[in-house]
Amino acid sequence: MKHPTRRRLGALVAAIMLTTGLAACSIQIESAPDPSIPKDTMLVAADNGSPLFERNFNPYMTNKRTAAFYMYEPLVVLDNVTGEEHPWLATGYELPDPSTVVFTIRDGVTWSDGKPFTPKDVAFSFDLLKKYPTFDLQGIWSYIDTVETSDTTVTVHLKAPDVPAAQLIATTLIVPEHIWKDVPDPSTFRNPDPVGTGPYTLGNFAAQQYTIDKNPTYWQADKVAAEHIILPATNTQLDVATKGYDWAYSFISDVDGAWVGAGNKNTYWFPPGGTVALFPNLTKAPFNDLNVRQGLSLALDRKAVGDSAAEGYMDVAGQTNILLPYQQNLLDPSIPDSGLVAQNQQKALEYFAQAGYTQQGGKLVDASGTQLSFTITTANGYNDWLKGVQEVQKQWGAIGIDVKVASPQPAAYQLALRNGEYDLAMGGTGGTGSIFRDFNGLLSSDYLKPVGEEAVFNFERYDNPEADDLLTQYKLAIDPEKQKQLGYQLQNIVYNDLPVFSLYYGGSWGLVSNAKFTGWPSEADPYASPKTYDSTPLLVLTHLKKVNDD
Amino acid sequence: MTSVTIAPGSADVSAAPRTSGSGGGRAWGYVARKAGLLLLTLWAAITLNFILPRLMPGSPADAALAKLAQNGPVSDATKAAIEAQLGVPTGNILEQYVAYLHQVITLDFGVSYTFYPQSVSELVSTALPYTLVLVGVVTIIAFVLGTLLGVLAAWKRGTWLDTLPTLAGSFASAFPYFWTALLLLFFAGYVGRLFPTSGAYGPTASPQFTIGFLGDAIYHAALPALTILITSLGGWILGMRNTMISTIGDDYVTFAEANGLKPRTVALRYAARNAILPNLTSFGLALGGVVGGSILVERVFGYPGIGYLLFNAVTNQDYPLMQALFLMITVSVLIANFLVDILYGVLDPRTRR
Amino acid sequence: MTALLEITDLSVDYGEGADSTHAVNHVSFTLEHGEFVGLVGESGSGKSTLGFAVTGLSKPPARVVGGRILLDGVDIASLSSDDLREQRHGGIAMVLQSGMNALNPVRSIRNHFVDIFRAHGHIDRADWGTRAAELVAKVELPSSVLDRFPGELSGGMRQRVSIALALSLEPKLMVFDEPTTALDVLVQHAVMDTIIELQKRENFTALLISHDLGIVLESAQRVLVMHEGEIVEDAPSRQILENPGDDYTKMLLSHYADPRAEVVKLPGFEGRTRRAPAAAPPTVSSRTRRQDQKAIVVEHVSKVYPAPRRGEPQVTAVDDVSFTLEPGQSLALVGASGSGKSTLAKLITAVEKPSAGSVRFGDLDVGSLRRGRFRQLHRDVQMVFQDPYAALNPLHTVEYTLTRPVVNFTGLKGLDARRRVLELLDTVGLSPVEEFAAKLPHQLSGGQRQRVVIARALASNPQVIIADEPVSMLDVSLRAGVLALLEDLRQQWGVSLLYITHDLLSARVVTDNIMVLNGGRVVERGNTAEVLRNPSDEYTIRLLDAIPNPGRRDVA
Amino acid sequence: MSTQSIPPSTRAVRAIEEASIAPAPSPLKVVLRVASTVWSNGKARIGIIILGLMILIAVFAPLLAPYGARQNGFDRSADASAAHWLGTTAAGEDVLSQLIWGAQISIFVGLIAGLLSTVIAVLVGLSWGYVRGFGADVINFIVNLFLVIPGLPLMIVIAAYLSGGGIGMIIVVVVITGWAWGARVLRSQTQSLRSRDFVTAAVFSGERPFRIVFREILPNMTSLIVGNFFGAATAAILAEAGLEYLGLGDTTVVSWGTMLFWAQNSNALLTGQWALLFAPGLCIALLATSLTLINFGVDGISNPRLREGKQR
Repeated sequence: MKHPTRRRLGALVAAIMLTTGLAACSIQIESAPDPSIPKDTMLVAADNGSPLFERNFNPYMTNKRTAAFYMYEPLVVLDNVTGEEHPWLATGYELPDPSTVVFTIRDGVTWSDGKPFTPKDVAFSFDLLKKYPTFDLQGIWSYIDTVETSDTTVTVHLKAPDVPAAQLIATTLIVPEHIWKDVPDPSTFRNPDPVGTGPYTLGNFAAQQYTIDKNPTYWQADKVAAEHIILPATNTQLDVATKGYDWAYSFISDVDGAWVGAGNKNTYWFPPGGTVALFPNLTKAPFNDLNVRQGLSLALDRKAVGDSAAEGYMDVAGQTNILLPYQQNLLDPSIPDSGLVAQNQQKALEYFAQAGYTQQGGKLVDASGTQLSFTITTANGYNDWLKGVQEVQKQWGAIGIDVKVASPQPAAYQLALRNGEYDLAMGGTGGTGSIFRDFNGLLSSDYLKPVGEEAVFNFERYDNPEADDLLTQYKLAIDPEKQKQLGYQLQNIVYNDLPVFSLYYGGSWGLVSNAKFTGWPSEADPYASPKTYDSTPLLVLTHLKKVNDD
Repeated sequence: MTSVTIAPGSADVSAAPRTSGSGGGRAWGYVARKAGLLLLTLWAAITLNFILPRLMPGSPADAALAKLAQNGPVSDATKAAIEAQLGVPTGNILEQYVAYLHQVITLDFGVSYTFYPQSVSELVSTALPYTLVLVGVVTIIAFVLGTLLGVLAAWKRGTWLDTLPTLAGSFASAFPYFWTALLLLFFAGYVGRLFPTSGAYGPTASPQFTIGFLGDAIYHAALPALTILITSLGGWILGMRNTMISTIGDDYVTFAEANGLKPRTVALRYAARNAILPNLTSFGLALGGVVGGSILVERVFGYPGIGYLLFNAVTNQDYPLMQALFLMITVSVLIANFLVDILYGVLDPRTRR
Repeated sequence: MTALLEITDLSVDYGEGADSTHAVNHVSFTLEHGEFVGLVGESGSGKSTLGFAVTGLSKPPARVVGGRILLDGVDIASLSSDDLREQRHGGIAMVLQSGMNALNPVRSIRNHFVDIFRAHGHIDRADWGTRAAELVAKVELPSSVLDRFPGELSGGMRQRVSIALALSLEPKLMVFDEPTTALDVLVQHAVMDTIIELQKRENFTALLISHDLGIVLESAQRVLVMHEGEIVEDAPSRQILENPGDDYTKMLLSHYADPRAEVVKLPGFEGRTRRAPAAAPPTVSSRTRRQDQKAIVVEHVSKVYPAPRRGEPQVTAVDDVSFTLEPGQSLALVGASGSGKSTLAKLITAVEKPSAGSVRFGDLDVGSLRRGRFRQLHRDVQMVFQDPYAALNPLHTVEYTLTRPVVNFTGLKGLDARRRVLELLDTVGLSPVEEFAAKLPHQLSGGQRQRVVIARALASNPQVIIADEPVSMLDVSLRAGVLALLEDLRQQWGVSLLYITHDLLSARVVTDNIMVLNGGRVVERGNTAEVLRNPSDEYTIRLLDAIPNPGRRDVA
Repeated sequence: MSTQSIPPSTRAVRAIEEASIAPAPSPLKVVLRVASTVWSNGKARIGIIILGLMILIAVFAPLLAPYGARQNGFDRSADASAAHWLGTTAAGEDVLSQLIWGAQISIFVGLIAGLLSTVIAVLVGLSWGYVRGFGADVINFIVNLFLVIPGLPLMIVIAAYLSGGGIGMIIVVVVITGWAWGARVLRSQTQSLRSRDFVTAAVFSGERPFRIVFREILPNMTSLIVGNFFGAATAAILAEAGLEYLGLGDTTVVSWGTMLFWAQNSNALLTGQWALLFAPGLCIALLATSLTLINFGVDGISNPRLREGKQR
């Protein structure tokens, strides 16, 4: 070895050039479904293990297996994309007065062990939630006073007039009394062998994958197309794209290339599932000044923010707290441009001028010459939010505002938000499927807490008697048209008073394959959210059709 | 004068002959000393584990709420429900500490915030075997293989048997664990489709002691194992090569050569046998690094071990799980170090003095 | 009768190409069967390199570049490594200089023997145990050592074991490379005796490599004198002793004398007698004698160290020692290693605190001196260290090393300090002074370094110098110069000298009084010449006997 | 070397001309000597060249990078092209530009964290080497604790708690977990040095303990300290990348670690953008390798047996 050094260096350079050369060409991943999975079986990325599955089908626990949603059903399925209610175990409900809800229970429904389903099961389930408050994640017992049953109905008496509460109560999952009454401690019961009314029953369970089989005695068994569903415990995006999944709920970068491009008749639909917004702290200057809020709002290019955050797959959100286009019928038509606020830096600066801020040397300064400066708080690890915030930072920076970004861990972020200890914070609003709940949480002074105390809603600490009055009227309004009109007024408050800056819609990332099953919810047929958890999958699973071989 | 002369009252310990004493008693003394140190270190690690989370801001329930709030606002009732489910620690710091110590001793770490109602011990005990076997077996393979290659490199110093493993080893050991893992995952898993890309065994299998299952498990562990092997092998090669080069220069190696011992005997029983001792200590200390690396590896391969669980716990702010896992990892490494110390004692007669 | 070993025109180089140095330069000699030959030379003479070349153990960067090494007519240099390995049974064996480190610390002694037996297969497996026991018996060790590990044996025992191991090869030629150098005086003597006995009994040919002409002349029949890579003299021992041919041999020989003799003459001390210091020409620049000289008074001092290990007795290093070092006096403290002499030095310099008794320097209670007050003592009491290689920080120039005490003790600064430093260098005979001032320790020879160490000790203008084996690490030819310097300092400057040594000859030439320490106790004290000439304690006699003395043995 | 004894001088002290008095040489020489020893090692030379190139790239990033690090608006997830040699990210940023800018953070964190943990290691190691008795036992225990506690899990746990601290937090975490090894090595070296005669001699020269530590002992550990620095920097670079990859660092800055984090997050493999995953990893590996290679040379200073040269 005469010049070992030189030769080694040469080899190193060659290796680097080779790898850089390889890097230049990209590799297209192809989907290759496992041929051992039959055509009547669906592969779904709905449930993630930790990384292994725990056999927990208790529908009231947060860590239940997702398929519990396919086994236990509510009285009414509420679709949060359209806001539509679908009668389910109840054929319907009515409110004789704003404090009473009467559910008519569907007849002919049986539990998967063959026992009949009765109103008693409903009352038992409600009682269970009362006895074990940890199960009452929706907090229905903060509205319910008493529950009565008859042969065909369940009557719920509310503590106070509250029409929208009916919907909340109706979405409670129902369990069989004849099994659960013998469970010694339901609060830790993992319900390993679930018995429900739903379209599927548990098949093989293993720690890395389980299957559910079609319930042959399901009350609308004729509508259920898939005989089996396989739910693996690990569903990385690479897995989803390469292994022939039929349904997944996940954001995928470059979805056209990576998911649709992978073949297998893949398509996607990303309807809005809520609004991602910036909450200004209204107890603090300068955010308590509407002119500043107007200035900030007009300085935003919401389209660019949404594109940064969701790679252009989600639409810009209107300043109305309404999800478009699927809730178009609820939108006040008098609001210009469907509530979309276009960027207008000139006008923004005019508003700032009214608030006493002028541009000097590229900086937006107050009378004393101090630059307008604040921090946006977002949660660490929420990467789409972070991307969006960075874009906001850039845009506001462009008109001379000094914007800093803080991204504490989710716990600390949540605490800051609830305690009102922030300048501006990213957050989600709306998307519950209920107009009342969407606005109540955002505007109601019931939730108002001083800075330093934890608020559960109304983090921006909005206090407006006009809004409170509208919300109170809403609770009493049984008539849908009346509700709609109240909704219009609430939208106008959000649009004009800017308690929050809507940015873009948070997506419901539905990835589906039409290779084996068709009839997925889509832009053309938006009958339900494409998400794989909660009760909306019931809508989807009873809507799909098998692809015919011929 | 022919008798062996020993300076009387010598303060020079090394020159004085040792009275035979009870070799067994000394050996037990050594073990007892190391065990005492182990217990003390365990206590310190356990206490550190107690203190750390209490130095930090934010309560566990807030973390859980933050997760829910991503989907929409959270009501008071929900918050109360979650807090009740989780069981937030109470009492003053001392009471908490006593309760905590009791928990540790009884291996009861409460329930996981993220995977309620699973208990932390349950989660840890399902995950631990995978990591122990994966990391344990691979590390031992890497150590043995690396040491042998290091011996060879030092013995054949200056030849390609030295240059190649040394350079390749130092380059590979500079690879970030997760990067190696990603490359292997992509090329051997997705493009080549040679190995499974996730999990510890086939999707429908369940753990049991059959040849079939073990084969399946080994097949699934192949890529994670290869990653750890690639990234840790270099360190052992270099470490052994360097100490071996030093021992080759020692007098007893020259003397062994002068006595005409076979080269293999000189290389293995004289040079390597002594060179391995300092490396053994490094082995114990490096275990922590390998376990750390395995966190990244398990994350990439979705391998259901401690590392993946820790990653889950951290991203979910699952404090009880996080604490228990950190403790488990630390305790495992401490015990492994203790075993290495004992092995050292067996291999080096000087420690028995 | 043909020679056993025939070396012709052997050259060994270090390094390659232009950087190479000739360590062994065209050397030729022969060894006959059963001969005991000594190879003597100072450090750097190439004697060890030659030893390694002869045994076929040369390692890079050393290379045999020419010549032949014929053992029984076979050229060792041309053997393949396998053949070379096989010839080691019944061929050439070697005992290394640092015998203590020549044993594998993790293998029992028995296994060392087994390894050799297995490698050469010359002993039946059934006889391994008995043969090994036989071999250790030959070097006067009990067979129980076979089950020990090297760390459990003393240095002397380990060296004996390595001799036994070499012996187990049944060699025709044994090369001993400084076999006793690292051992304590008394042990050295015993091991050498064993080697001589063995050679007579086993009748192998022995080549003893040593820096010590005394040891070589005592044991060898014939002596090869090596100097700068060449053999300058090859003659029977008696002839070397009585009629040395080469100047270099003569110079070496001139440094040997019997401390028991009536008059001791060493180079640099010619014409001086201990009784008449005034007659000697001054060798150091004069300084004004310090008026307020103080004595060091040591009274009933003991030093006990805690037990090195639990369950073992504590170690008494110094046991009830009292003496006074008067101003201008010189006192020798002699004893074998472990006798407590170095501990005593530490106690006097406040490096250690006595367990009992007191050490005083004038009014200063040294024993209770606090760490921060050391300067008070060190202004007047300075130390010269044993190993000049270790006593100088390799990163500092001579100037820096000397400037520090000058600045710290005399308060001189800048150019004044530098002038003082150069004076000091001149005082210890290192000139041109500016050149030496700029040097780093590795650019100096051992003797020059020791002079720098002495200059540093003088920087504070001290009253007392404690010299701890100041010449034991130096080549014989350099010793006298350093000793003469110390002696002159004492005479000219009135510095009192505490001279710690195991070397009775040097104690004889530089000190007035002597104390012999054994096991921490003073066993004999008095006028140096008188004590050495008429020793009364058995330990003193043993020490005297252990000194290699070319004239002591009847050379064959 | 003369074999003749040097006779003691009888000369009187000569007058010393003022002109001949020159200041003593600077300790810079020591550093230069170390540097040249390192450079003489072939492997180390490669390492120095790679490291040097990377530092140059980091320093001149504003000139070299075709676009800004955060500049977006290009096609998303585009393949390599003339405009974007390594393609673009899912956020529409130029990968090559990010790679070049990212060098700044990775090198900065590596060097600063390496430096800080070395400083702590030196301080602890030196004082530990000087303390005896109970104090030494306590330090010994603490150091051993930090040695055996697995670093990355500890880092992850600390980082999980100390969120949002960004680069500073990462440096702190890496330093907390990275100083112990160096402290141990330097302590044993300190102990061995302080028992050397030249240290005792310095006491006899009237030197204060502070000066003994910093002028006598410390300079003799230069190679160990330098070696420890490169080792710690390597570990820091890898740890930073690991933490950022897990999303525990500041994901808003552009570094090689966060590039990998975003690549993983936007599934660069899936979109075929594997240059985005490959290139930052390779850069991290090269940077870490360069430091490891330099340490081959540094090892040679403290252990001459390891110096280059054919043996056997």
